[in-house]
Amino acid sequence: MTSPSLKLIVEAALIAAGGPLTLDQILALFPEDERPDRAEVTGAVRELQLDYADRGIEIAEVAGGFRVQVRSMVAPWVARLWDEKAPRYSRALLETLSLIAYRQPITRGEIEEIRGVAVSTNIVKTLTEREWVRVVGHRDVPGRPALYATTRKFLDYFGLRSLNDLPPLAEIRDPEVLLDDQLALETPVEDRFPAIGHQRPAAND
Amino acid sequence: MTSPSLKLIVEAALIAAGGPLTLDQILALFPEDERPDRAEVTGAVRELQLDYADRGIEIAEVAGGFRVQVRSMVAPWVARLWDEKAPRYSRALLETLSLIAYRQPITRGEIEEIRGVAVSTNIVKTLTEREWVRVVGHRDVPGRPALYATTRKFLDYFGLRSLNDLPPLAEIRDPEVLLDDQLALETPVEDRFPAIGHQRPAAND
Amino acid sequence: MALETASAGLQQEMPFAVVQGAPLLTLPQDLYIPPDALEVFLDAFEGPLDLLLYLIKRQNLDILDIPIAEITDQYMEYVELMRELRLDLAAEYLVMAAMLAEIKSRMLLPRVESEDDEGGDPRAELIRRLQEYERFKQAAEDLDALPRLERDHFPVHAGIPPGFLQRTPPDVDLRELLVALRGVLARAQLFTSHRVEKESLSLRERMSQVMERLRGRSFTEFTALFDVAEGRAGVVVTFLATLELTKSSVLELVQNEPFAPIHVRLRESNQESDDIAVA
Repeated sequence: MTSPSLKLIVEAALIAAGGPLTLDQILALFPEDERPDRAEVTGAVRELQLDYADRGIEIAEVAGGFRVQVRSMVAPWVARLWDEKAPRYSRALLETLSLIAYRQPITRGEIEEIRGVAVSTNIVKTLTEREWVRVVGHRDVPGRPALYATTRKFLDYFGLRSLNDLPPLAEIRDPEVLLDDQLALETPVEDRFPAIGHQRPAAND
Repeated sequence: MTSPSLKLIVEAALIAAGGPLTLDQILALFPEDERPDRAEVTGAVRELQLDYADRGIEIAEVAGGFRVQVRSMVAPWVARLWDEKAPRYSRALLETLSLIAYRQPITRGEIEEIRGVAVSTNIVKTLTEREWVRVVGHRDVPGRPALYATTRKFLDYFGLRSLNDLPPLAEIRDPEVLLDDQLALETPVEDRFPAIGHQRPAAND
Repeated sequence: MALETASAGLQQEMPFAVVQGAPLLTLPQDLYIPPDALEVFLDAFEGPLDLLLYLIKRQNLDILDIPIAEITDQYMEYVELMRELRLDLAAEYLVMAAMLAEIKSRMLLPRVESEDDEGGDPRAELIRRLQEYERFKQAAEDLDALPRLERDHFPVHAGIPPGFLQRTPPDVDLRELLVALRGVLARAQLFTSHRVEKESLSLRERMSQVMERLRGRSFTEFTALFDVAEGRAGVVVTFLATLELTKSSVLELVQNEPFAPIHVRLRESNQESDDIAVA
């Protein structure tokens, strides 16, 4: 078998690298005695750039070297590959959010005390990045814990004019109201929270 | 700006995905009212396969869909991009994996019976962590042992489209039939092993 | 004497093991092999079936017609050797030794004339197991030979130019939020020490608003917090929110002298010295 052409190797390496490759990195793919000139490698890259003129990918020159990337023209379609991956929020996140909404301003420690488990940094990060929650101050106690509150965006997202539009706690605590009213959910509530299923009045079945 | 051709989008998506894409995943890149036919997408993939005939990359069909990968011809060069050597797997692991692949669903006990030795917990852990194998149920016998089966990741890793692509298992020759035939022609057993002939009477009890 | 017979059968060209590159052609009856070499040898086998298969193949014998006495003796010698060297021999090897001995003794029985008795060759079960194991030993080799990721195949992944990736966050229904809250409350009630009080949400909201207003400022005049346009209820809520925040160490109320204007500020903006005092 003859050795594949320099261009094929450069192409495969650039596409497989998953990031920019410098000229030196490309040269390092060859054993010393077979190593091409720098000019040959740049030549191969230029040829590939021409080849890609009517393709879905292109070779961009960045500070770190050469990088194969999706052509901007098709990027909006390709970007949807990752759209699908946004997973549903965990129950822990929703519980944390609801506690911030109802008990703001509240510290992480207070949330943990009510939930009985630690609140992961990721949850706080996600809620902050989504701009539903932000730090409005610090409680002036040792450790100066951050106080979290909900934002305007939070209200907008859920179509609320103010927090007063949220159902009062008493209603939420009463399973009957919750089940009969706002929460005519597809899944029966007890399936999601088997631990508290017993609280549901038998009459509801 | 006119919309880019289907082929360009399919190419960019496959090259960007970093793993196999199913037809459905490709179709999902398009808004419903612009969604191409499945046949059009497969057509585009076939065209790309032809285009790549003299390139450093190729499109393979695996269980998870279509995957763009480095052409084997240039793989030895490209492999130098990564410092770590490809992992090697022990015979014990490969034998266990083969048994799960060919005999699924199978319990650990059944694997041990065929291999004649205990299956180490580490092997099961490695196979599970690599997501090549997972528990698909439990056999309804005392102890309810877990039943293992291979995953799509396993197929993708070994470049298979389905379990049918596995190399065929060797035929089993029926010992009963063959033995009976042979024994009829053979000298009496005790003639072949004179050295231990004295044990004969005692063993009969 | 059985050992002698067996070792005669061992004088074949094929080495029974290769230890660190050097083939071992004869069984070491005088124990001239260093123990770690035998450990290597033992490691090379996946178990008793694997060792048996090796012994059979080494002599180009057919699995279907194993000279059981010979193979048994060879097998026993290995096992004995391992035991003498106090190598950690897996129990499976001993179980197999017992099985071989049993087959061997049954083979020595005169063959009964009536064919239906006992159902055939005593080696049958062993042969079945050897064949079955051999298939999967082969299958494992075949699997290992398949071109695979990381070693033979390298999937590609080109980047996306910046600005196109927008991770759409998941949708949340208000009902999901309420169900979650109800879950926490129900759980919190299980621990009687925790109590989530029934509390006016407008008060909570106002607390956040007051904090927001005071953020980044030093002292703010207390009265500036109130918006008379909100009417009586609004003023009361603000007043309660301020008290609540003061109580929970968020706000600080300062009045320099009696009847002077009251000022309010977030305690977090205090000087370092204040922090120490609080701590």
